[in-house]
Amino acid sequence: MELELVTIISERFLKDDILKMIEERGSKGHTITDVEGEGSRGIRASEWEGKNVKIETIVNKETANKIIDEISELYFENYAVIVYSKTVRVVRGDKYI
Amino acid sequence: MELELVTIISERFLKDDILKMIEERGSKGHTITDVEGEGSRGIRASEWEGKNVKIETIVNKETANKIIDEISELYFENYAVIVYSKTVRVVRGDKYI
Amino acid sequence: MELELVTIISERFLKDDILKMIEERGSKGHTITDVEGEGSRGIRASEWEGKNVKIETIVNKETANKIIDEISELYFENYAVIVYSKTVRVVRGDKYI
Amino acid sequence: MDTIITNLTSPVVMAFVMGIMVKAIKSDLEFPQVLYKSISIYLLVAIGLKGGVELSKTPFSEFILPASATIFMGIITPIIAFVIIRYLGKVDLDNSAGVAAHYGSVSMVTFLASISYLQTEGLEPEGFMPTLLALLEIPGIIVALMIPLLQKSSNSSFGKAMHEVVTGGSIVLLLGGLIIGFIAGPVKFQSIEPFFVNGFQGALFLFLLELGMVTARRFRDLKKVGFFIVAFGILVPILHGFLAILIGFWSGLSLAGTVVFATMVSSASYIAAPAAVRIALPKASPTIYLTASLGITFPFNITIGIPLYYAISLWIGG
Amino acid sequence: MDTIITNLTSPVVMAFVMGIMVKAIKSDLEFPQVLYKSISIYLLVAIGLKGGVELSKTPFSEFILPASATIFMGIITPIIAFVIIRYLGKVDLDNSAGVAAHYGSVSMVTFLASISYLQTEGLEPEGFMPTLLALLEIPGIIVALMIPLLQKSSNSSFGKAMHEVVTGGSIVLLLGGLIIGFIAGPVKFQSIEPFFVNGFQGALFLFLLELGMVTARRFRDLKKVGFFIVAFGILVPILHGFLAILIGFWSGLSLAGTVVFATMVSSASYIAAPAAVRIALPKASPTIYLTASLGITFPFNITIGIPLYYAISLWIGG
Amino acid sequence: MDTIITNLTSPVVMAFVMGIMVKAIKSDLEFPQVLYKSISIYLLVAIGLKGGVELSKTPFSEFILPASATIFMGIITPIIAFVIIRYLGKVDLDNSAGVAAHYGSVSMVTFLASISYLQTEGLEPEGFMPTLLALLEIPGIIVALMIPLLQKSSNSSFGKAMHEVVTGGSIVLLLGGLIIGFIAGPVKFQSIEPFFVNGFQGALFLFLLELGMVTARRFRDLKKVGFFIVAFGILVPILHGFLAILIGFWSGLSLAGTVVFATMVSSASYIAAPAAVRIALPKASPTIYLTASLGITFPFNITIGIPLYYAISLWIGG
Ligand SMILES: Nc1ncnc2c1ncn2[C@@H]1O[C@H](COP(=O)(O)O)[C@@H](O)[C@H]1O
Ligand SMILES: Nc1ncnc2c1ncn2[C@@H]1O[C@H](COP(=O)(O)O)[C@@H](O)[C@H]1O
Ligand SMILES: Nc1ncnc2c1ncn2[C@@H]1O[C@H](COP(=O)(O)O)[C@@H](O)[C@H]1O
Ligand code: NA
Ligand code: NA
Ligand code: NA
Repeated sequence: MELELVTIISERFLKDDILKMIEERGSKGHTITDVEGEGSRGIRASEWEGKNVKIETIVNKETANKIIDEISELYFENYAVIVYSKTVRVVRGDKYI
Repeated sequence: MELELVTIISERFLKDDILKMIEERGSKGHTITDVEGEGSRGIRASEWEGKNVKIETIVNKETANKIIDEISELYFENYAVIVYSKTVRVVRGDKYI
Repeated sequence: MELELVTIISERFLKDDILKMIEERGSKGHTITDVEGEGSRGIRASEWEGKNVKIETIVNKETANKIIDEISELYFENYAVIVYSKTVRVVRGDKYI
Repeated sequence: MDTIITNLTSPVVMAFVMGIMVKAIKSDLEFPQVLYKSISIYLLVAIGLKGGVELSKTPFSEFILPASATIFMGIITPIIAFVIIRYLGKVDLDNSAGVAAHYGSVSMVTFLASISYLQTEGLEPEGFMPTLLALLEIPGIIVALMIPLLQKSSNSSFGKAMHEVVTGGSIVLLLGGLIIGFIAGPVKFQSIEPFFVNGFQGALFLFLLELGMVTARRFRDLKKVGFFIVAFGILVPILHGFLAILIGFWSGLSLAGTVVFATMVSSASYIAAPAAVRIALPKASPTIYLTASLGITFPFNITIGIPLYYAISLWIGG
Repeated sequence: MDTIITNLTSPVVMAFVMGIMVKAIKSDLEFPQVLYKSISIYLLVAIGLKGGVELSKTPFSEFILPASATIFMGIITPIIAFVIIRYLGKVDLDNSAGVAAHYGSVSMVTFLASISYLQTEGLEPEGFMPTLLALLEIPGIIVALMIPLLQKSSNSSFGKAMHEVVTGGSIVLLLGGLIIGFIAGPVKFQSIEPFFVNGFQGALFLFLLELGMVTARRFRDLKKVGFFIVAFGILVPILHGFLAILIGFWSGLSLAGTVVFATMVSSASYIAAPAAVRIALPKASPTIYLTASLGITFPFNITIGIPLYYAISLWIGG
Repeated sequence: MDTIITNLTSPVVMAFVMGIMVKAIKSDLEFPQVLYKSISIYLLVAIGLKGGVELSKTPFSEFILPASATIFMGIITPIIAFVIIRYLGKVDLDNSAGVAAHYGSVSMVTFLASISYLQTEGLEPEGFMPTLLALLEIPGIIVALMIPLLQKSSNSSFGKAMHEVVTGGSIVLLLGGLIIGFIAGPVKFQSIEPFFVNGFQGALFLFLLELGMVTARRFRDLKKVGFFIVAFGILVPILHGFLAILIGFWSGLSLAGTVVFATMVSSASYIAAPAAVRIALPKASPTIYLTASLGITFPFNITIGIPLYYAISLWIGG
């Protein structure tokens, strides 16, 4: 079964907000990794709160679009956050949707 | 060259078992990341053993299928584990197969 | 917008070199994860310097090719390093190119 | 009542309460998992070393009865716990055995809290108590995991679980420390004594702070597990503690030793047992056994149980 | 000058300088982030505990005036800082308020360095100073974050930022420690004293070594922030310190207490404030407020500021 | 034989053996990598500080000869090691130079174990030994890495490797500590002394426990490297140790100082050297140089080497 793996990389302090948001949009699970990174913005407060986080969630196409739109709208302007998605092949995919 | 990147996320204590299994099925290498996560099951013993692990291995299509089948058969019922795969472009891919 | 997500996994002490290189080739940002791994080479000095690193960067097709070529040329012979890429869907992709 | 207040205002118990508060007010404070693991390693090695040094000063004849009593309790308590939860609570086989494994084993921190508590009361238990701690850690888990084996077809991962129990990090550190302390003896121990003795209570303070935060997360599951498990998590420790007091005095332990013994026996494991149960009984629910041992029995023992066992011991044998 | 050299050759200050050097020579030395966080936890709990124990010995009447003086300074300093940076520096509203929040709050390590410094001079400040540290941490941030609220339409994340400030890790550890120390009192504190008192200066040494490395990274941004911010980061602390010396003596603090008070007031937060400002004022640039507080004011205070406040205090009230 | 048993039953050596056992029984015990790194940082800073304080009390005239002897050994030992492995062992150029770099440098923990050992024997080496440790760490690596440069076309990463050697974490911490200790002197050192001195042996205990586990992993590669490397890893240290004893006595070191000197010289680096060799000689195999230095020489020195150098020193100069 083909589903979307949505990846969000953001400043650590947005973690709880983003998790809540993706759950509300229909995500049934997620995986979090501590990462470091650099992008178009320079230093950020997270130097003190610890590193960035990468949040990955496997969802159906529709949910993926909702999450991506929401992220761009809410966080793109003020915070260091990026989002991308790709199609993956999963087994027993009904568990995720 | 196009190969499959198989990703397995599981409770930490299954790590050694899974590594042994994928090696037997033909994987020539792997990369392990410490991750945290939540899914259809709630809390698990890994709260004490440390976090989940993500195991990634680049293999050919056939090996990928064998690994995915094996994981679904052995672990899906009793343990917190998910598996998915996607196609990636690698250089000198013969090293991995 | 479709862009390439290039993933490089290497011994930790190559990190700064590789980051410098990908920036020179046109990468506008990157994300770093601490990982462990095993591949065609056995033990390496990184047992002492800490684990491997995974460097991910989203770039356009052309830059991706440049980075992949450079990695294969410079590091493949002597160091434990692998590289692969896949296409991802990003929002406001112009930020990355 | 007085002894409960003395206990509640001891720094380590207050650290535990503080940890619960921290989560209650939704603070973003997080203990690095590595710090938590490092302190565990330190505490286990320190307990082992001190126990070994003390053991090297104890005549064998003094030690044999308490050791036997410990192993006896390690065999009997998981059976009691199993019978109660399986036949009174009507819980299924796997979950019953899983919980029994936890109550047959022991919680290192509860053990330490009882020693701290007695010291503020001016009492000093036998030096070989850590050896009993090590002896009590394993048998209960083995007995409990054997129950489903006897009742249904053989389980292929029992052997793997046994290996996990016997070579698990906590038992290895404790036993390794014991052996080294025993061989080194008091004189050679001196060089490492400042590190392992002076810093001990403070490290325990930080550990309990973190454990409070972890326990608070368990509290959220209290509703899920239902009233029976909550009652079980309070009454079974009292029962086990009471039996242990009788056996403890019988084996010749001092008043302080008996209180520590009762605390140990009544406590439920939440490090060694979960790992073994996860492997041997994957169908048993962590929500049940972790909530019982960590969410109910642990805070109960730390705050009320220890002074209670002290009061009972005073009353029976003081 | 002499006092500056005494200060510069104290081990903790040298550790800070060493950290800067380590980065200057481009060494690959890295402190694990977890070690850094663990030491912070330890330092905050230790300060809290010691402060609480001391407070339990202090009569309320002795404490009330310095406490009021602290809150007063917590309200006045962010306003001063804001006015200067907004109207003299012509910096935009969000960035001005962001910087003001930092200078209204306090830096734990600067506080500790001043105590270390005074001890080498043979002076001992009041035992309740850590309580003042806790009192000073929050109000300045609240005041500063309220300024943009008054000047523009209401901000939805102000509430979230307030929760962050009040339940932030550093304040929780400090206050928790204070309360436990206060309840435990000197006798019960003894068991954990070796850990939290004897190891303290050494842990601070390692912490400053790491902080030196972090500061060195900030130095690279000095050019970006421009001359005004650099001058601001040196002159405003002197101004705040001077005011604090007057108020400190007035409130009845001893010479040593006044120096520590001045150091506290003059210092700028780089842990609690950045987190709150990031949430409440996302448009404020971390480059500006972190470079000012961590890249300029912190090293200035640690090396020159503390002996300066001491000299001024001696001159005014000695 | 007796001295070997004394050594084998010292707590730190037993910790090392315990670490090996832990892996032999396939325990799942894992030391967090961060704990390992944090203890390294602590040990290096502590050695540096103590060495610096002692150095500040030593007249220059007493120090100059041992220092010269150290640098001399740092130059001569990699050449000896290279000649043996290249021409006797017929190993290729890169691997020979790589191994030589390891045997020209020094192992901090072996150094510490020899001091521990002597203290149980009631002997105290010169206070400036840590300075010699720092002096010996670098030259051997430089000499060894220059050999392939002389024998083949110039290598572009030699400069990078040199920078790595000179600014590597271990040397920076050691030297930084030395300088700070030297400037601070005994009086100012007192504030941080409890942390860096009292806890030292205990931290070393934990470090060796972990190092035992790492070494056990190396044992698996013993077969791969072949008999010659195993013999090399035992005989070359004895040879280097013997030479160092002669030179040590000649330079005026005491009996204890000479034993420590011999241990240092005979030991093989497994932290600074691997990093440099990985950069300068990427074709050299880590399996060979790490197995030799960490899998053979390190355990040999810790268990048998140190008492042996002591016996020889007693025999020659006692
Ligand atoms: N081109 C990119 N490739 C991979 N990761 C990126 C890229 N750009 C930004 N990131 C990650 O996203 C975070 C926020 O990016 P930014 O908002 O551009 O500062 C960075 O800290 C990186 O972890
Ligand atoms: N939809 C999902 N997207 C990403 N990761 C997931 C998802 N569901 C589960 N996981 C990961 O897989 C682990 C096991 O999942 P589960 O078996 O559903 O509890 C979780 O702890 C997560 O790390
Ligand atoms: N087939 C593979 N799949 C995933 N990761 C791999 C694979 N092969 C190698 N790696 C990673 O790349 C690193 C270097 O590989 P190598 O150069 O083959 O030793 C390893 O340590 C792994 O982290
Ligand atoms: Na029990
Ligand atoms: Na301030
Ligand atoms: Na050597």
